[in-house]
Amino acid sequence: MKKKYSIFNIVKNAFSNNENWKKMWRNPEPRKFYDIVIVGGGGHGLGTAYYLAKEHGLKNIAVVEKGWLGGGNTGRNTTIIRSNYLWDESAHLYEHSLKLWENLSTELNYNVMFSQRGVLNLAHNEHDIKEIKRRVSANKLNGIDSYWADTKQIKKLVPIMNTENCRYPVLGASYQPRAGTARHDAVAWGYAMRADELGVDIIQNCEVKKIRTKNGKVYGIETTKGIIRAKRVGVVASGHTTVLAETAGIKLPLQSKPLQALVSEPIKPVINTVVMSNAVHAYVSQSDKGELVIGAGTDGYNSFTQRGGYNTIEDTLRAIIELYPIFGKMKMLRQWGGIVDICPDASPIISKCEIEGLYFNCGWGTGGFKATPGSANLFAHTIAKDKPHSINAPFNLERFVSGRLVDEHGAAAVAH
Amino acid sequence: MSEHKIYFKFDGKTYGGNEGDTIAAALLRNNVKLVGRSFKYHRPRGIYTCGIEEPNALVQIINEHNEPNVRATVKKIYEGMVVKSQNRWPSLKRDLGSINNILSPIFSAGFYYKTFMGPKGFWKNVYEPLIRRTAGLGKPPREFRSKSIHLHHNVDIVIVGGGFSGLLAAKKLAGTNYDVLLIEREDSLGGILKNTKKIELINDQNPSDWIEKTERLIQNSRNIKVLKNTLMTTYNFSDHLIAVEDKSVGKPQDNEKPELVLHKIRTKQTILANGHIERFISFRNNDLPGVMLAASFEKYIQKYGVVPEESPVIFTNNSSTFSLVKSLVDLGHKPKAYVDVRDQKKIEKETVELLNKYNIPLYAKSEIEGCEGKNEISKVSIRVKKNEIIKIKTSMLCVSGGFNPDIHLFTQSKGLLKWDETILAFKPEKTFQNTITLGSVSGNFSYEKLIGEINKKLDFFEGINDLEIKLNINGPKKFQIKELWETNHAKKSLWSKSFIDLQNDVTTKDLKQAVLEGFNRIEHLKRFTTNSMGTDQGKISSINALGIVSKILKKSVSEVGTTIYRPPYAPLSFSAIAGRSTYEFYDPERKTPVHPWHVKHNAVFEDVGQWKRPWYFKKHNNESMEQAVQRESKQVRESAGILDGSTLGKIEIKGKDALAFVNLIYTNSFTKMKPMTARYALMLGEDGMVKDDGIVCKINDQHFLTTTTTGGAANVLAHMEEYAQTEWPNMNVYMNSITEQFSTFNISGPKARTIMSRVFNNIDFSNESFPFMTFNNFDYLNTKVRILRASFTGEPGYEIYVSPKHALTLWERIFYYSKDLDLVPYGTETMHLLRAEKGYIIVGQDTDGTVTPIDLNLNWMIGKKKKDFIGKRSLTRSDIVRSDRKQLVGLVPLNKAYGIEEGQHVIEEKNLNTPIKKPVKMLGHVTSSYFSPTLNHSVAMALIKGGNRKIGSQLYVSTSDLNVIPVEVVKPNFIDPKNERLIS
Amino acid sequence: MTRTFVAKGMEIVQQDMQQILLRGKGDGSFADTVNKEISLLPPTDNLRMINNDEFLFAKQSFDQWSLVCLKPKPEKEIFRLVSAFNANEEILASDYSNTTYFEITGENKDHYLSKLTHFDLRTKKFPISTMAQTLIARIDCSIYHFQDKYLVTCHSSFEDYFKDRLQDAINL
Amino acid sequence: MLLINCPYCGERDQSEFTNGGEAHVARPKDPDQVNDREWSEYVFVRANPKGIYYERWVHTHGCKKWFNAIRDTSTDEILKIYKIGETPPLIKRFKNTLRSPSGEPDVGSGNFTVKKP
Ligand SMILES: Cc1cc2nc3c(=O)[nH]c(=O)nc-3n(C[C@H](O)[C@H](O)[C@H](O)COP(=O)(O)OP(=O)(O)OC[C@H]3O[C@@H](n4cnc5c(N)ncnc54)[C@H](O)[C@@H]3O)c2cc1C
Ligand SMILES: NC(=O)c1ccc[n+]([C@@H]2O[C@H](COP(=O)([O-])OP(=O)(O)OC[C@H]3O[C@@H](n4cnc5c(N)ncnc54)[C@H](O)[C@@H]3O)[C@@H](O)[C@H]2O)c1
Ligand SMILES: Cc1cc2nc3c(=O)[nH]c(=O)nc-3n(C[C@H](O)[C@H](O)[C@H](O)COP(=O)(O)O)c2cc1C
Ligand SMILES: [Zn+2]
Repeated sequence: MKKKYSIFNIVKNAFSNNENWKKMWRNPEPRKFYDIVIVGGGGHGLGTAYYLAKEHGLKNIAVVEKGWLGGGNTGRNTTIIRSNYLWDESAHLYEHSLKLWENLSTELNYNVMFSQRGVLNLAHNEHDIKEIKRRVSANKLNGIDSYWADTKQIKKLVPIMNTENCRYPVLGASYQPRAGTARHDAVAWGYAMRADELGVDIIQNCEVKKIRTKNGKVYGIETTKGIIRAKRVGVVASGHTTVLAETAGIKLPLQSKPLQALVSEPIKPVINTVVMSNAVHAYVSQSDKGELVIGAGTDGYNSFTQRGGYNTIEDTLRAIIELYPIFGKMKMLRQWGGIVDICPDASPIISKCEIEGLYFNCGWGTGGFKATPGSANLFAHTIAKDKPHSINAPFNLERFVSGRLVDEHGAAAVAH
Repeated sequence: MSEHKIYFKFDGKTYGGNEGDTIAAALLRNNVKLVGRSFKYHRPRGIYTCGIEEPNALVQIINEHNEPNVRATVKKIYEGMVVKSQNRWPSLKRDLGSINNILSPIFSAGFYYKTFMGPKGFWKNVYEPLIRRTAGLGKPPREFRSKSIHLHHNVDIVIVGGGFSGLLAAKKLAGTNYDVLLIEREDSLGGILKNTKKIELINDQNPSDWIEKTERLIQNSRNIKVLKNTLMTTYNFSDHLIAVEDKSVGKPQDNEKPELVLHKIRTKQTILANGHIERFISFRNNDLPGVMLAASFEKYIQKYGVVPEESPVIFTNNSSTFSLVKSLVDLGHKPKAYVDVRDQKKIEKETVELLNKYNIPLYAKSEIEGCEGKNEISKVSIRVKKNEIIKIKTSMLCVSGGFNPDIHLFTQSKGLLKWDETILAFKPEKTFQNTITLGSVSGNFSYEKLIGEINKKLDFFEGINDLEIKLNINGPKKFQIKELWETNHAKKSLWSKSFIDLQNDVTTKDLKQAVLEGFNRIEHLKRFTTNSMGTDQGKISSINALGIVSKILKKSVSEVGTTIYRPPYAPLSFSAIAGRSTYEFYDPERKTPVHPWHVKHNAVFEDVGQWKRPWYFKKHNNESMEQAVQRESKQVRESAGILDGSTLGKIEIKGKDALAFVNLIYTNSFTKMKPMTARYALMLGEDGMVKDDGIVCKINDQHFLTTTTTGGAANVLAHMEEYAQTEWPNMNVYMNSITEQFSTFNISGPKARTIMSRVFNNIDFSNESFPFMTFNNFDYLNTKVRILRASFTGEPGYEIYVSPKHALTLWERIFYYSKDLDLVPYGTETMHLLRAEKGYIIVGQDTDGTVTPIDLNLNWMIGKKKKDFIGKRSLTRSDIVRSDRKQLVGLVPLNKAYGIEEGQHVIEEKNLNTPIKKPVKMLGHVTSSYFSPTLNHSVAMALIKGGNRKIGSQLYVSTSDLNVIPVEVVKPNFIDPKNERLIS
Repeated sequence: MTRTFVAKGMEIVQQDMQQILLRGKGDGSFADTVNKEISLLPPTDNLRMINNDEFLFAKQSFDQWSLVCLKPKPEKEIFRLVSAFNANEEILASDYSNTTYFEITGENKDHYLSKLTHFDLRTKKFPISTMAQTLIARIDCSIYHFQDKYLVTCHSSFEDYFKDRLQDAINL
Repeated sequence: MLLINCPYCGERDQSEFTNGGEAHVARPKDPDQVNDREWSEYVFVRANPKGIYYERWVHTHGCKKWFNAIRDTSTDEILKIYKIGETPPLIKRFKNTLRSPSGEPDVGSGNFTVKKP
């Protein structure tokens, strides 16, 4: 690794008035031909390029990004990372990712501030309890650190939570101590820097307009910077994936919806655990800078506008101050949206398709940040070997035809 | 000024201020300049502005539940207010954190990402906790339940800003047929007219008289409503606006009253007349207390009657500072120096004359190189001709770097901007919604042109008034400016800093470094340096940053572009956004008509959707839930029990095509079914998965009554309506939800029939005249009841449907008649237990959206002859017909003393090696499990892979502490498998 | 039970009324069936309501009407009407009496309701003798606009919540 | 916050409505006649264009009626509302990149608000 960051290097730079820092990545013009083009410069896309170069020794790779690196959902998510998913397929996928997270800062020599402060998923009714206990049991048997926490334990972790005196009291939670958050931008930058170092061309401000195919095979891409030929194309464009797929004649079972988040003004630390609640819809964590990072539910209509309805923000904050009455005096600093691509079974697609050399990594919906290293790693494998890894094999496109879904909605239907 | 002094505390010391003072005005009145410490380097900070754009003077209000990060420049004082400075320890003057300032060359942009990585475990245990300790500005607030309310408005026109342009617009609209709402964030109208000396006379009156007269005219017009102390924060899509009104300006908060009112506004047209924000210029130590924006300084004089300093130094690059000089000299004060970067020839003659008249030294073509001082400025360095530096002693420096039209709201509305080279600022170019911009927000910095602009832009409104305004303007008529974002430091030092974002401690050096490292996009720069990410969102700094960055990148400012502006305009209270629909009003509690009886009889309730349902009834205070459920269950099987089933969804379906419709909606076939009979029915989604279940009663082929699960009621009706309206619009079928029109009681148990015969003594309940799964309507007392013979417990049972008005009476009568029959009221938990003993499923508990009727062994419910029903086609897909899918089975522990836990998994392994390293193969999970008082052991249902073939075999169920329980797989029907009792 | 909430320039009285929800095509046969029983023709314009002393009759959408008995009738009479309407096989009539009814009067009623609903109550948008189905205090309600009052109805299981919200809006 | 003009009730706040996804997706007349792939497309695949989108809404907290709308998903502008059963009107794709606030411009994400020099 060429660019070695350390405290010594920082001090050295400090003495030269911070005027000698090197560029983290080049700004190349696209070549005419690449062996592999990755469309989408989010965490998943940059990571894929990195693992293709690093683990599969491949060269002549480009990442094509229409805006700026990490400006998609990677740069606008609430950064919750956990692996306590219900079904075996998902649990293996997200646990694979979590293991990579645990070593990511060292691997990239870039501090992605992965903070294993634990995640609580609250239960507010009998139905939640049953569902969560089932998930905890499945996690345990899958070797994932997952526990049932009762109200007393919750109170200990999050003393400011109002567990009793509310409309839907908190009856318990699942708790995963190894789960947590990470600094989203650093993930994109870290992967970009290391991919660039391994020779990957990262091309920003270059929108892919069309995926070209010839006789059932990928031929290349048309971009705002001209045509780029490629043997293999991996599409990792989150909310925009269907738009691209359609240009190759492929229909994906995805819907793009706004998902909103907000931050409060910064305050001294008050909440050291990530808390999520489905029934009372809101999730919250406090960043290392001090602001509360709060996530909402998806807005119920398709949109590409990176903003959603105001009513969603209102509902989210109703839930927040219901659960944490001390936040009544907090203020919303900024509110934004991202466009998430949602699959009918709330699970992702990491798959080949009927066109040779064309691969999709999408459908991460509201929860793909946590999968960034794992998904990138497996997608790289799938592209390099033209065959899925056993972990991502279940997340194929065929499942919608055969009916073998990985339905992570959980028990969406309500009892009685 | 007012004689009445108001006393408040700042950092423990008592100060007096005037009524109407903000905290900042009052502190300046008392000559207090140091009010806080900066975020990262803990540098001393003072009051930089006189309004909402303030980046520095953030304080904590102790007596308002510890409210953090309050702008001292906005919040007004009141008697007894307790204010504290933030982000310092142990005290504001001596803050330990300021050691960070010494280390600052190391804390350069992106510092965190490059270190703290090893050794292993150090990040989690050492570094992160340390970093977290330095996080945040203010301390957390204290618990508090707000009474802030919402107020909705539907109007034709909203005017944002009651400044000069806003007032003129309102004047034009007064008395027209438009409903107009004028929103002003300050406590008075007038804006720039009140804050500066820029205008001498309006129609020969002095500005405050003109404002008063105009305001009266507006208030008297029946069509305009004025809201003061109200800040427009959000401009949503479809001209939906959010404004927040402060109800406790200048007085302590009353916890029984709304402290804020959130105005939610729908309008047809939005007139933005919200003015401009002054900019600064970066120079060495431009963050020291004592540096203040020039217009803010003037506002303290004009609006608050506070002169922060009688002889400040003024530093400008534009024509606007004339009026500050005028304000000072009119009071007999005299600026120490007037520093203008422009050439002497370019400086407006009015200004030069005024300076000459009062003998104020003018340094033309000069700039402030930097300033010195410990906790506040003591002297400033001026670079005059030929790079010569002179130093002047002063305690205050007023800076004006030009003005930015306040485009925040305009860009929230998704309007487009354009860089204007004459004012060196972004201004609105193209609207996206029904937006009109007026005055300085539109980039019009000339009073003369203002009237013309307003007349032109508002011309299309009907019946509008003519405006005739004559202005006498003080000083230069035309706004002129020379580009300057940062001045040069005299010498290079590792520690010298000129700030760009004062709140987040971002220096111009950080910007340069970020570009060096390749962050040459403005959005990257923002995130890497945190520029404009503070609570002020870069109100005074973000455009300056663009100026500096564009110079480094050698691009035009347009090419660099702005970062995106997001709501809210200024930090907006969570509790105002939430309004009253929280705390006790978070979600309605729906109650059945019998609810009071349940309460009286010690029911413990369960939340099912919004409904409160009895979960179990405590016989005495010490009875546990388990005991109660065992008792209730036993009693139902031995004598009789009654359940309040009123929450079940009920739908009435009618029409010529009703039969065809229900045949498509449910899996079952209803064609051959006889009138006045009932059938248990399943509903699938198009994916073939079980969605809901219920009982369908057929009155005749045109008329059906169906029930749904409690939680599913709304969805099922919506599902039916969707298909009826959009898929089969030609079918003649209508449906009404009658959930709330009928209360439902389920009576079951061996004595149920006796009870029924006593209560309804004119009805024959014999099997012959009232067989299982039939129903009928009967007159009862003064009303009608419908009785259905059905059961969810496996005992003989009846469902009674009665008008809610009579429900409680009937319920009580049933008990009255059952005194000697041991009738027990039971709740949902006992209901669950009893049905589990019979192997009846609960949708949502034994199914989870991934289960087909085949998986549940409910193939008999599928109308084989039906050509189609919703979900049918999906049942033949390859994965759905696999025989190794998960199927519903029963489980019985081999050792009857063991209880099986719900949610645990069925496995083949005898032992679990803990800790579990390798995933254990799971066959499926336990969906329901109860201890059966009748059988005296646990009975459970589970969905397991290839379950049907495993009947009779032995498997294991995990426990929550990772042990295993051996179980036998059985058919899920534990009691009365032949249904003899059920139909007896 | 008649319960009253009073505030400055506004009064809310809870009333006992009855209601029938009608679905159908609204064609001649529909009108005949209805007219025969109550001597009122169903309004044909969407959202239009007509009333006499006894009944309020409103068209809620193209295939739905609500018939409110402004003066309580014996329950038997409602049952009779429901079955008489249902005798027409193209009409679905359901007894909807178990609904909560509030009459709101006074010149401040709009201001007061605007604390609870986004609905545009301005007469130019919500003329007299029309009705609307909308959200008040986040629950589904119908509002009928009379000359000098609103009649607001909601499902009765929300009654307690609704009353608490009304009282709260008065207090604040 | 959209303002949606229900064809039966008039203009109402978005919070009264529920979106029903793509419009004009006909359920196969005879499901047994379509193959697994075609059926899965009917069940799971819906158009998801960036731009002109034919969609359905239902007035959940009002008249409970379904209707169709044409909306530009890149701006959220509702261009047309029409009733179920009416022939879908044709809207010419309008090219107006300047207006698109979809938020992924070349330089800064604020740039869509900036007119290119
Ligand atoms: C508000 C919000 C909160 C979230 N919270 C969480 C959370 O707490 N935990 C979690 O795990 N996940 C969360 N997510 C989801 C998570 O952010 C995403 O799943 C994840 O970041 C997706 O990463 P990506 O790299 O696939 O996509 P992105 O980061 O979106 O990258 C895709 C890139 O493709 C580019 N692109 C698109 N079209 C083209 C084209 N035609 N040509 C070139 N480039 C193109 C885009 O510009 C973009 O940069 C959240 C999402 C949002 C919006
Ligand atoms: N010559 C100069 O030096 C110079 C410089 C700039 C402007 N001007 C002139 O000054 C005049 C300014 O008039 P104007 O009316 O545009 O500005 P203004 O400052 O008089 O009025 C703006 C008003 O809007 C209010 N406001 C701002 N944001 C708000 C929000 N979010 N919510 C509620 N209220 C808000 C402010 O409190 C203020 O009262 C114009 O005529 C312009 O030409 C002159
Ligand atoms: C985890 C996280 C923390 C954030 N913290 C802040 C913050 O402290 N201040 C701020 O202004 N914005 C913050 N943001 C929001 C960003 O400024 C920005 O709004 C978001 O990344 C979406 O990008 P956009 O608004 O440019 O579209 C944060 C975003 C995320 C994802
Ligand atoms: Zn409607």
